[in-house]
Amino acid sequence: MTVLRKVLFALALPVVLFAGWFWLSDGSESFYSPPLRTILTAFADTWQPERLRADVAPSLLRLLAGYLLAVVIGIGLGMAVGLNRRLRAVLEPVLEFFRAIPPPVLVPVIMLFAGIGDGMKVIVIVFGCVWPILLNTVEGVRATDSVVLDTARAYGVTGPARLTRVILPSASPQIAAGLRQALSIAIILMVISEMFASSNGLGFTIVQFQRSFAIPEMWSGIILLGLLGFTLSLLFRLAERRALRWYEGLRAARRRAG
Amino acid sequence: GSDKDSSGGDSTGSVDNVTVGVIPIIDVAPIYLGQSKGFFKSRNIELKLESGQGGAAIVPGVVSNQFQFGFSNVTSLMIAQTKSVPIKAVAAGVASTGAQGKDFGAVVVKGNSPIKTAKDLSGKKVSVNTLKNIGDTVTRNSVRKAGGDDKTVNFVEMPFPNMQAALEGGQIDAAWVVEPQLSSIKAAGGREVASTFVDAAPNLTVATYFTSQKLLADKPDLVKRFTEAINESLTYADAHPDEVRQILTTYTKIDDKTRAAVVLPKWPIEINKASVQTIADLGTQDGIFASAPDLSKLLP
Amino acid sequence: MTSARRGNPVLLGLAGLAGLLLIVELLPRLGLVNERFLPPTSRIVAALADEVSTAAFWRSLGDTLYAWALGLVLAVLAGVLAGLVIGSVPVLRELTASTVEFLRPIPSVALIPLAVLLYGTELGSTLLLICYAAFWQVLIQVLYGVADVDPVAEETARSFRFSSWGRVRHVLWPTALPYVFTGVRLAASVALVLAITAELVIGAPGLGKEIATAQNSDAVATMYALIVVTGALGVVINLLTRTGERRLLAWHQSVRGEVAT
Amino acid sequence: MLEVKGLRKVYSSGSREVEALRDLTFTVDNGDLVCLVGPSGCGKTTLLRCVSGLLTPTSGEVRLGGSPVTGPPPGMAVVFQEYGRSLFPWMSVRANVELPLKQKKVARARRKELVESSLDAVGLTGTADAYPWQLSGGMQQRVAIARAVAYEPETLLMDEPFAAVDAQTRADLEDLVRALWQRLKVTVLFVTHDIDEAVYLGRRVVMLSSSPTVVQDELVVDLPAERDQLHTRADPKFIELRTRVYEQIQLAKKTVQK
Amino acid sequence: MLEVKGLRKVYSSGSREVEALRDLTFTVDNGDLVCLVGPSGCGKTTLLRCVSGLLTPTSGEVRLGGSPVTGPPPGMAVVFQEYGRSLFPWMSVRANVELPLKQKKVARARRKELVESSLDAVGLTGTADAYPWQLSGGMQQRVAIARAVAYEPETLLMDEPFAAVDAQTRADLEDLVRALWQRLKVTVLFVTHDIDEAVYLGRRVVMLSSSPTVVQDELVVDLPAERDQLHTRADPKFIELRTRVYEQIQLAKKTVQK
Ligand SMILES: Nc1ncnc2c1ncn2[C@@H]1O[C@H](COP(=O)(O)OP(=O)(O)OP(=O)(O)O)[C@@H](O)[C@H]1O
Ligand SMILES: Nc1ncnc2c1ncn2[C@@H]1O[C@H](COP(=O)(O)OP(=O)(O)OP(=O)(O)O)[C@@H](O)[C@H]1O
Ligand SMILES: [Mg+2]
Ligand SMILES: [Mg+2]
Repeated sequence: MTVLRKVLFALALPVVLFAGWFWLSDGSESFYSPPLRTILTAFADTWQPERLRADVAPSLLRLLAGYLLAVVIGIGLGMAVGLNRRLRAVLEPVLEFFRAIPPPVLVPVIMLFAGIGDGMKVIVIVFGCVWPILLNTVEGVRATDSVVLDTARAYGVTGPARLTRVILPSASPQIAAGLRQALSIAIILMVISEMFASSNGLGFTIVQFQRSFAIPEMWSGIILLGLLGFTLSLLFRLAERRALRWYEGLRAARRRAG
Repeated sequence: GSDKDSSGGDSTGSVDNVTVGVIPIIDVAPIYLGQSKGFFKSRNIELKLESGQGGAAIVPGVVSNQFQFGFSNVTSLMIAQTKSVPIKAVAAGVASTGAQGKDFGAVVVKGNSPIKTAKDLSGKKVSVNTLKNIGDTVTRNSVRKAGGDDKTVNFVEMPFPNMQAALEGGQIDAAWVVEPQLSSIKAAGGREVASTFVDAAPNLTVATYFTSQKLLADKPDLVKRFTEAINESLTYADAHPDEVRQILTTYTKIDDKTRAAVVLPKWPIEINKASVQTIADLGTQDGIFASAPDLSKLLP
Repeated sequence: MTSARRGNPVLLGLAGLAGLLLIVELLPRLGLVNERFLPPTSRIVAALADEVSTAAFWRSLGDTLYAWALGLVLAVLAGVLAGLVIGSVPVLRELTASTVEFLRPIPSVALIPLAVLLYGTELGSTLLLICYAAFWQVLIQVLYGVADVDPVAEETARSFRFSSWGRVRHVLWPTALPYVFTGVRLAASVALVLAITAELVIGAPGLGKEIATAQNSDAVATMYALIVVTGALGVVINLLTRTGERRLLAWHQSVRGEVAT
Repeated sequence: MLEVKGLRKVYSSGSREVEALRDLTFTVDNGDLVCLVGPSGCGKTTLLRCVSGLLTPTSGEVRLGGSPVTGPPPGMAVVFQEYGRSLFPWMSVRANVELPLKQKKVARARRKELVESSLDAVGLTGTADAYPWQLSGGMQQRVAIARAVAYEPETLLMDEPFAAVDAQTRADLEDLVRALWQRLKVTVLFVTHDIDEAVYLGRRVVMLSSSPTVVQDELVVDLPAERDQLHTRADPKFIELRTRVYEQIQLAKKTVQK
Repeated sequence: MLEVKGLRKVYSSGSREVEALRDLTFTVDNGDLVCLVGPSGCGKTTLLRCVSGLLTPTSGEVRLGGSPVTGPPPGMAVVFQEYGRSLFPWMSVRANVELPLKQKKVARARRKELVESSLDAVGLTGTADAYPWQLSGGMQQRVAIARAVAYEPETLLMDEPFAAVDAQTRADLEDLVRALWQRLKVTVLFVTHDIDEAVYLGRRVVMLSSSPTVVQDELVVDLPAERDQLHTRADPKFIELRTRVYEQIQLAKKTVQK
């Protein structure tokens, strides 16, 4: 029952929106916004298993590698910066400096050091999606309850245990927000990274479609990106549910009044 | 923008606001020069130049009448034509110099590279600015002509400005570049292995100015005046290379040394139909087009 | 808390930046990278000096900042509003979750043709892209922030029969505020990134267009100079939000924890 | 009149299921002052939250003035056991006390008056501009009390409201509650774990058993309405009543151990 | 030996400046059990946090075993007044109690034993797997006590540790603390606002004045070491002592009103 309800809720709005799009675009003459009908046909034709293997799979691998690396760096650096005020004072301007530089502009510089292979693309992904994780980790760590910190200190919970058992869990709800943000940014950067020095990948394919005026195919690629994002976020949600069970319980205990 | 377009029919007396989407490279110097010389104004065209980064921005702009005209290479235009994008070329844009070793685009390698001729490019990694476009078409052609196997050439996509670093870093074996990067790579010891445009066809028309079929139907007069102005500009530019080099300072940031050294392209007013047909054939052969382009529908 | 000697944060921050400049100066000087691709700081600064002396630079900067500020304000307003509404009505939250997740990963760059189609190279295009990208950042932060409300605080509000607006204004909003600040900081730089990128690709006037021109012209030092300007903008923006945060979040653990002695 | 009928509450989160209340039935007349006592963890807080409409019971019902309680009824004030968390850390003490009044649309002048007088009454003169987290535990608890007092409720629910204050302050606050009750004729439901306090304050004392929780006993406190800390507590009647309550609670504890 | 010398603490945040402690001097011998009483807001918590090394005094110093306290000394356990916030919501009750032991590198088997026995001792058998936020206020407080008890500290600081439990449980816990103290010879500093409790528990009672806070009086409780709830509290000596403490506190309140 609840599963059914969930599925219903998850599908309701997308179905309405797609139906609306279908209806409104039907008979569209505009070259750049073709009817959804055409796009869907293109979708079926374009994203055959072979193409998925050749273009989507490598993209996904890079995406995963970049995301995981960003998670490690973001949380690690974020904890250090969040806990140490001096370090924060030193690093924040530098980090903000890099944060403001658009990845497309930075890619050439990254290419200087990382070449043009998968390494470069992974770095571009890391470079773009580490920020939400980093910022949220810093803020989450800073917001750790003072009584919790005092308790840890008083009972000699120091060193690694302090980080993993106290600070990290306490900041985890906000870190989760960052991880969630980073996921979709990672997808976006996967596309951007493949706009440079590339010859395969989902992003490359979409850009290629765009350039070769295969507009329905391009839209089908965008839809695929959306589906990809949706699927990944679903997985993320499951993981988050598990990891933050205590938090959801804590927050929902009162609301779930059954 | 749309609020500035030339509404109001063929009023020859009134001034038409025209926005043209161009790429801020040497190729479009004539239109800047023509603008400063007043060639457009004298035809009642108030010209505004917007620079975009290639077709992704310019073609939709022209189709939607955000731009009245655009600048694009012929391969992109032919791809658009095969996809029935409603556009039409109206004037020549830029053409190859036709001189081996002295063209504005070429395949280059590092000075100490074992690659001596286009034939050696087989099995090598070559960068082009856009895959499945004019760069790889003409490069494949040069390789074939030199007796190499073009199927084994490994093309990667990369913006022109990044190619020199990639070349020196050994990330690519050869680069298909145009000016000003070409001069700069050569100055740093790079070596040219193929004048690809020259190999492809004599006096190859590389790019043209184009407009939407709608504008062509609605305001034939405006298109005519624009074409005339462009042609005058092209002719003037071709005849006054020094002024061309000078006008570059206004819309590029090419430094003075390079500016003096770059090889300028040719700016004939004729679109060399035969050469375009050659590019069309080569592209069809390479599988760039879904179907063979119909040049009669694209070219004026 | 780190009770270490404090150190002046401004000086420390400047020291950090100076370190970065030094590294960039040394990398090419020591031959670790070719200085034609990454010129030393001194040359970048020289190019920067050339740039700032031109009127065109300031006009571009103005254009970029205008697009950035306008886009950011719109995105933040929309994000906060939507976040508070969706976050405080569970049904809405469930209904929209899948759509939000679907739309979020669509890259702004993929929307460029659409933007150009609608607005050409005018401000509208850039704004559309900025808003699209920055909106999600704020929205997600607000959603998480709203979910963070202390149940006891919420029950207090309910027991005193706060109006819906009262609950949003006095309970949800302050709780979400730290998250919102992070969201705004994220959105501010994303907006800047998008402003530059849009100008870069579409060619709308602004710093991005200048960067594109410099790139196309092989003017490496100038390009880096412009990048430095972009980065500096980021630093300044962060400074501003941090100041705002210190004022508005004085009550919050993250700020009060650092004031307390 | 407040009626609690067959109230049952089971908390179930994940695998853990706790029957906090098994079957509670009792009534509180309008203008009555009823004290609730019972062992720690027996469900007093749960009961109060059901009565205040913040928690939906598993079965049974709560009626106030004849109509069932589904959400917080108007004119009700609650002092939560977690006083610290029920104060808004982003507001000064004054704003915390004033906000419910604003929501009730009390005029500004009257609001000011109410805030001042209630803060005075709990002995917090001069701290109106401090933030809650700048106050000691007992002071925070008194702010929560002041907030309820200033609200001038018709029904007042208090959950161990004097747990964090010293003996002397506690006595003062007890007298404050009685005075308020007599002056405004509020209906008061007062949870305490101090038996003397229950007898001293209440007109009736309801004793809960340990869980599974039912009403163990009820007791009418037939002490004179005018009470004072010195004489009432020395009254033999008082001693007798508190002994009875004490015995019942001992009994409650024993029953469960079987 | 614990020595507090000329301790002064001024909180200054923004414009607000509060002199929580003016000048405190007293000593606690090793293995002594000292109760601290004083009006709400007089600085008891502040004092405890200075003693535990969690807060740096404005002037004066705290010495433990001869060396100045600059951070939490090893072998010290603290029960915080904000019991709810001092439990880690992301850990089960068991993990909360066990974590400090892990940090102390107690062997696994012994740890298990300590956790079980301490939870039993506070009457929380069977709740080890619950999360803190699934417990009632009193139960949470008892978890915090169990954590301190399981830690087997040399110094035990408790800040109103029984505020949220019912009378009967409180009596049991009082006996638990005395038993622990006698068995392990811990030094205990115990803050309470219940005068009877202070006299019943302590070997000495230190009374603080209201702020500006100084030591108002000290009292040696010369009751026999073997105490029990029924007889000790009925002892005339006990009554006399508690009256003395009561009077002193009344006095403290009065002084301030002048
Ligand atoms: N959110 C919750 N989830 C699960 N169990 C809960 C929850 N809240 C309370 N309980 C359980 O319900 C029972 C009653 O809790 P309640 O807080 O009502 O007790 P109480 O009488 O107020 O105790 P105390 O005097 O210690 O505050 C306890 O066993 C507790 O563990
Ligand atoms: N973080 C803080 N910032 C500013 N003032 C504070 C802070 N903590 C405590 N105070 C002030 O210091 C004084 C003493 O507080 P403290 O918590 O030590 O009192 P206490 O004796 O523990 O009181 P209680 O019995 O009510 O818990 C109070 O006036 C309080 O307002
Ligand atoms: Mg309770
Ligand atoms: Mg205290």
